[in-house]
Amino acid sequence: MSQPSSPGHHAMPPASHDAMHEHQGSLRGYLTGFLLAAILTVIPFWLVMGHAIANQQVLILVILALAIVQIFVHIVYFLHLDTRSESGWNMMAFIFTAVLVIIVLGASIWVMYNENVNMMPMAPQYQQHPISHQPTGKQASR
Amino acid sequence: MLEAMPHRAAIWNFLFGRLTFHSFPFLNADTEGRILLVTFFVVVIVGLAIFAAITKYRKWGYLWREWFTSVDHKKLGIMYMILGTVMLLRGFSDAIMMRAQQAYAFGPHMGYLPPEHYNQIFSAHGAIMIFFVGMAYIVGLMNYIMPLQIGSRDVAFPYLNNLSFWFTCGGALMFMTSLFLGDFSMAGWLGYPPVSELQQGPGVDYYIWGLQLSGVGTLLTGINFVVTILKMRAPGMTLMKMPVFTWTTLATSGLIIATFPVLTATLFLLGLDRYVGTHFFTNGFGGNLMMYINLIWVWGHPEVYILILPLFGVFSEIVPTFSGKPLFAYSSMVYATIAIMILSYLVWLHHFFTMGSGADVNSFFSLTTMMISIPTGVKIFNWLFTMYRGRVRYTVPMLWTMGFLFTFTIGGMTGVMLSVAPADFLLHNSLFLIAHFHNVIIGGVVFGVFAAVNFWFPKAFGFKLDEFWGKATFWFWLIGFWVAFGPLYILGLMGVTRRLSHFEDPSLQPYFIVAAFGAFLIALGILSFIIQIYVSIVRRKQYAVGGDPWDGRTLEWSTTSPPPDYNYAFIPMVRHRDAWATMKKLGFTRPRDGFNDIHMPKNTAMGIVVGALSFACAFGLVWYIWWLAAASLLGVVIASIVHSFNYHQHHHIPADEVRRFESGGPQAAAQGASA
Amino acid sequence: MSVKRFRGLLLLPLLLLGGCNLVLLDPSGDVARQQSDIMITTTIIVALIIVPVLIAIGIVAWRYRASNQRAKYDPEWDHSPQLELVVWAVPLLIIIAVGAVSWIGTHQVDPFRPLDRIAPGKPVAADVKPLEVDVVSLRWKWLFLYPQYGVATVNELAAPIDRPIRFKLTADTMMDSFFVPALAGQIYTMPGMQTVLHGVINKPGEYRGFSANFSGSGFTDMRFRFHGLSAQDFDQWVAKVRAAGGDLDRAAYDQLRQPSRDAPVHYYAKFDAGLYDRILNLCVDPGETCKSQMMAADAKGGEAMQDPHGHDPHAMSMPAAAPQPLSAPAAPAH
Amino acid sequence: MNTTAIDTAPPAPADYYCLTESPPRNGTLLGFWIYLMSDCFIFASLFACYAVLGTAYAGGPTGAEVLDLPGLAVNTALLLVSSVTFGFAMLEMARGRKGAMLGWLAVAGLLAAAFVSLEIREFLGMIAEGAGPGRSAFLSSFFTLVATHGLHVTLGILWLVVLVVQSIRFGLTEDNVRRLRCLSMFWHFLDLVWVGVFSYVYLVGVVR
Ligand code: HEA
Ligand code: HEA
Ligand code: CUA
Ligand SMILES: [Cu+2]
Repeated sequence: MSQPSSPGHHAMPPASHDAMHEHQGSLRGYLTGFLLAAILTVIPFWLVMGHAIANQQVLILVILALAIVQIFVHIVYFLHLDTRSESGWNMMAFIFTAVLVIIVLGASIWVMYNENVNMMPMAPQYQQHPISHQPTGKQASR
Repeated sequence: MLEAMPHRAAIWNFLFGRLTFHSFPFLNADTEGRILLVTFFVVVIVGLAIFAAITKYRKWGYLWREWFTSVDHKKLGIMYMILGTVMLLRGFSDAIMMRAQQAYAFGPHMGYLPPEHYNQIFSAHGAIMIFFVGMAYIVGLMNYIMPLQIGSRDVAFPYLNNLSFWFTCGGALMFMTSLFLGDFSMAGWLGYPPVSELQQGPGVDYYIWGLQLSGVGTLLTGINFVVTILKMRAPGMTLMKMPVFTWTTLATSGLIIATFPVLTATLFLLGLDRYVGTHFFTNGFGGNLMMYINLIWVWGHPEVYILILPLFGVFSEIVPTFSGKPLFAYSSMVYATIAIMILSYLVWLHHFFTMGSGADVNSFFSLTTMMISIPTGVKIFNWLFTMYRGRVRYTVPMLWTMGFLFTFTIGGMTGVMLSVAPADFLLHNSLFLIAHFHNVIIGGVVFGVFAAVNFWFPKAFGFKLDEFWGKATFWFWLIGFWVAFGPLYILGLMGVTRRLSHFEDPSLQPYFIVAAFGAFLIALGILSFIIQIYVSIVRRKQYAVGGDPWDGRTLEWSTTSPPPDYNYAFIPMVRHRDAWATMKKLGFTRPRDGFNDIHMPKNTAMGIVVGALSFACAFGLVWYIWWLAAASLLGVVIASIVHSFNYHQHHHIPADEVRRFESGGPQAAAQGASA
Repeated sequence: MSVKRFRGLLLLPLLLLGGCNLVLLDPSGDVARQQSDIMITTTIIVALIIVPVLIAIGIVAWRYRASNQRAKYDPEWDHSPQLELVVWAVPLLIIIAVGAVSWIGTHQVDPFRPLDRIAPGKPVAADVKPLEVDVVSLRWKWLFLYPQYGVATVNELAAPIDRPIRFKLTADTMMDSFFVPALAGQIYTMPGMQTVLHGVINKPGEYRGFSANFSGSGFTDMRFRFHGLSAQDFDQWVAKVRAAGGDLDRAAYDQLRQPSRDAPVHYYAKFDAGLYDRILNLCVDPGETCKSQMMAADAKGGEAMQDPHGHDPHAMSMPAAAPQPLSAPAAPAH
Repeated sequence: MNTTAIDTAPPAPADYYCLTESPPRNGTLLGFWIYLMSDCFIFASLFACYAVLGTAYAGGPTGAEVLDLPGLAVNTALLLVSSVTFGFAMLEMARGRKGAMLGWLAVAGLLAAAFVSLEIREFLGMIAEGAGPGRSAFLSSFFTLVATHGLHVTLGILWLVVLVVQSIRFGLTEDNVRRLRCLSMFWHFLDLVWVGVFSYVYLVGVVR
């Protein structure tokens, strides 16, 4: 009657087992993680310090992409996050957090970018954005 | 006087920071000073009376052993409710003062409150009502009910639970201290810069540190509840068999975990600006006040759903119970809860449509805001369909529920009006907005708390609350609410703004007088509530009930009223959604023997010690008494380390004691009621 | 439009309530009017579901009371897929409708967007130049600069009817919200930032204006009169202001920006060109770097400002601005 | 669904109650993980501030001018090695080898301490140059974000010392093992945050 995810009491492990169910990691795992992390660290340092990419936008995107990959390396090899730990709740909590963090970061930056473009004074000779006291480009064209 | 002796001045400064005799505003000889002086004496006299009474009846030891150091979720729940009620009296006196001022400060009459004082009052009123009334009540309810509903003996981290309470208490104490020592923030309940950056003195610092303390407490509570629900449910209680109140507790706790850290960070940055001269939200040096407003609402909007979701859970328990039917469309209710939880994180910008983010941003957030009405509407419809083809008993909790359905629906409608960005350009910051949120908060949160208190009081204390005074409370509040806030809707449409302590146009005065009268009716409601409690305590023998006075449906009604320390002699096994209702239907009988020793957490003094030290630290920071702040912070660290050396935090309740209790008086009564 | 009739219907009971002036439901400026129309339209759509719900609450509550033994009692009935579909779908449909109105309306009355009409069916004539008003919220009063006329006022605003107005707004220290309910929706004013608001007033008259965002102790009396005037009256009003004399130079502005409550109306016959820009850029005082220059330098990576590793710590402090005479013809191109 | 008609005989209590006591389920690891998730939001707020304010130099020094990449490389290496040595300690712990575990913990702790002291040196250097947190919004957000991470590391070291003492005194008991696993999560989590810090705050801060 009860579903597998239920804390089925009879099948319940003793308390000490709670901890033991966790994925412990292995020497191999840590070394792989370390190697990957080291590589993923060295590349962006080299890119920046060696001025390897001239285009600033591309460079930033590459750095951020590498950072995201490296974060996943850490999560998998060091934090041992998988779908089984704590009956999957660790994973659920992580996904929930990741989604909301992306919302906070993404939407805040989006909102603040728009506000800055609309309202921050900029001397005309350096104008990158539409003139601040003019309607923004998109709105003006309507 | 101090300048004459530089050494003494230096010593004074070291010992007391910025604290001087001028910091006691009630020593000032103006109206404000006099009001405060009277308040101060009342507080001192009441405080001394309570202190003397406790001492006389030798209750200190009892309070310390049974309450202050208790890790029992039920006792902590009750303590939160008491804290909420004390703070409510403060918040309410603020509300009455505002109403009185606004009813009378027209044209040449400036009223009795200078703007500086009025500004402190609405800031304190808003912050207290949200953090120390609303939050205290919902945390109290969740604490009391949720572990019982999931058939657990306590929460996952009982010690942490006690600590959370004392953090919250410490925060509340900061707010109360500001009344008599220094001043309070004048920057509104959200402390917008530049006002909060530029206000000199301790006011804003009280606000910051008071909220930081209670914020930490709330965050720990959120973590605690999530783990409790995920880990400690009775065997067989799958997620989709959880009572809806437990579901909303889970959702609220999830929101707490995801938002309170943002509040902590934001206030921390504001604090840095004030204390060490950084430039996050300043006007110059690249600071950006819009970022504060953005961040504070990232927390602030989910916060209002943190407040309302548990009460949605409360109504989802009350409606089926008194309709004699299972909840209609349980799974819809669960999905609606989850939808509200996620959506609430996507709408914060609707609080600053008028800041100039542009049409694209505004229309996006306008749309996401409106979408919350869909799951909320689903809930309203489901409650109605639960009553449909039911046999509805209009007990006091059910009356509050009806008041909620009616009032909240209208408040929700005005919320949708505000969410239409172009309309908000007219309505923003108006009294219409004030009416909207009091409409949803009073009609939703407050009515829900009253419903819950009337519903679960017999569970907690073993006797029912008086019906007559309960109904009187309800009608005074319902009518009082509409009389007090109906005029604000109209005033809002007349283009009257919030936070004004003085008006030019005398033709507005009648509305404010009506509104003040409404607040008076609400005061009668509060009075009736106090009478209700008093009368019920006096007649507690007559009103005594067993374990299941309402013909309940969920597990908490299967144990005694009040439940024993260990909640359940045997952990229940859950087979059906309305676990207790089905058990009753099957003619189940309670086991009478075969009890085991029960493993329970021990009490701890560490919570109150750490709470007190944190309060001292915050106080030191507010007054720039650095040695106090540093020493108490060190004390917190040391206390935590010492605490971690204590590995034996459990004790056993012997099986014999369990047997004695289970076959004793209250148990017999419970059996009688449920048979 | 049907909104009109509904407006009457809505107004009627409320008027009976006290003969009050519900300005938000009946404003005199076209922009506020559009916002008000949107508000009323969406309210009506939402009422399509709210009112039936309220009625249903009453009916269900009454019919299924425990004492009514004739009502059907079905203690097992707890779900119905069809009903659940309805319960999700109907609010969804309503929200689609309201959302569409809001989406379109938000773009239509976007405060940054120049007006294309002055009233329903009356587009802005090609030769009409909008009235420019530069607004500064001070502690705690309003300063209005009229660059096209060279005059300035405190706590009094006037505009000719049926001529588009373009406000550029900033603040001296506090964040306020500029709001004339009869004219157009409000918009925040913030120090070091500029917001924009477009509006037009269609009926002559005297209207209330104020700050709608709390800004400290003088906030409560931070209000002004807004006069909608015919073209001639407006010219006369300008002449009156000019005749009052007074020059809003830096010294006068310094005095004006000192915090004060319930400030009286004041006229200035002229003001320093570029004053508004310096207020906006937080560089009224000589020696302060203007924010626009600072930001422009920041955008270029900061190198414009100074030598990167200035070893003298003081080199890092704000470099003095190149002295810019306040009276330079620096009015921005409009 | 939950109201399927049931018309069997009254059930025995054993069908509805657990007649034996079971040991309590321990939620500490899950709870600690959730705490870490909540910490993500603190860092998210600080990162958002840096994203918005990170180019507001206010005429002061820019990232390219004040951020020291070679120093950063050393710091990053320290933290990464510290992370993996902590992992080795956990492996030893799982095998029950207390001595080896303590050894690796000491290495991890010392590396982290070196990290913190280098960071403090970097900060003091910047402040001495006039590029303190009060100079511009960019520097405010830089210092706050990096120092918040540093503060976490410092607390981690303190916690590590306490746990080392407790392991020595009480051995690898169940409680201690659980605590060490929590600290391990904390340790790796801070390394993960550091990935964000060095990539976004420093590297991007230098090039943008
Ligand atoms: C418990 C608290 C609570 C709740 C539940 C809500 C619920 C809602 N609120 Fe409210 N709100 C506040 C507390 C709350 N609010 C506070 C405190 C403020 C002001 C803070 C300040 O500035 O100081 C505020 C301010 C506020 C604003 C900002 C206004 C401004 O500053 O200009 C807006 C704008 O969108 C808004 C919208 C809404 C909406 C759309 C809902 C919706 O969730 C409502 C949904 C409910 C219904 C719609 C009714 C039931 C539904 C049906 C019967 C189904 C069918 C209906 C439809 C399809 C429409 N609120
Ligand atoms: C939980 C939130 C809450 C509650 C309950 C209330 C209740 C009341 N509020 Fe408040 N109010 C706010 C939140 C709340 N308010 C906020 C956030 C602001 C904005 C502040 C700002 O501008 O910064 C505000 C502002 C505000 C203003 C300022 C308007 C302005 O800007 O000019 C006024 C004016 O009169 C007012 C009046 C009242 C009145 C008369 C009540 C009374 O009706 C009700 C009195 C309340 C109680 C008596 C307590 C509630 C009872 C319970 C929760 C349950 C009881 C249960 C037990 C005892 C077990 N409120
Ligand atoms: Cu179920 Cu034991
Ligand atoms: Cu909101």
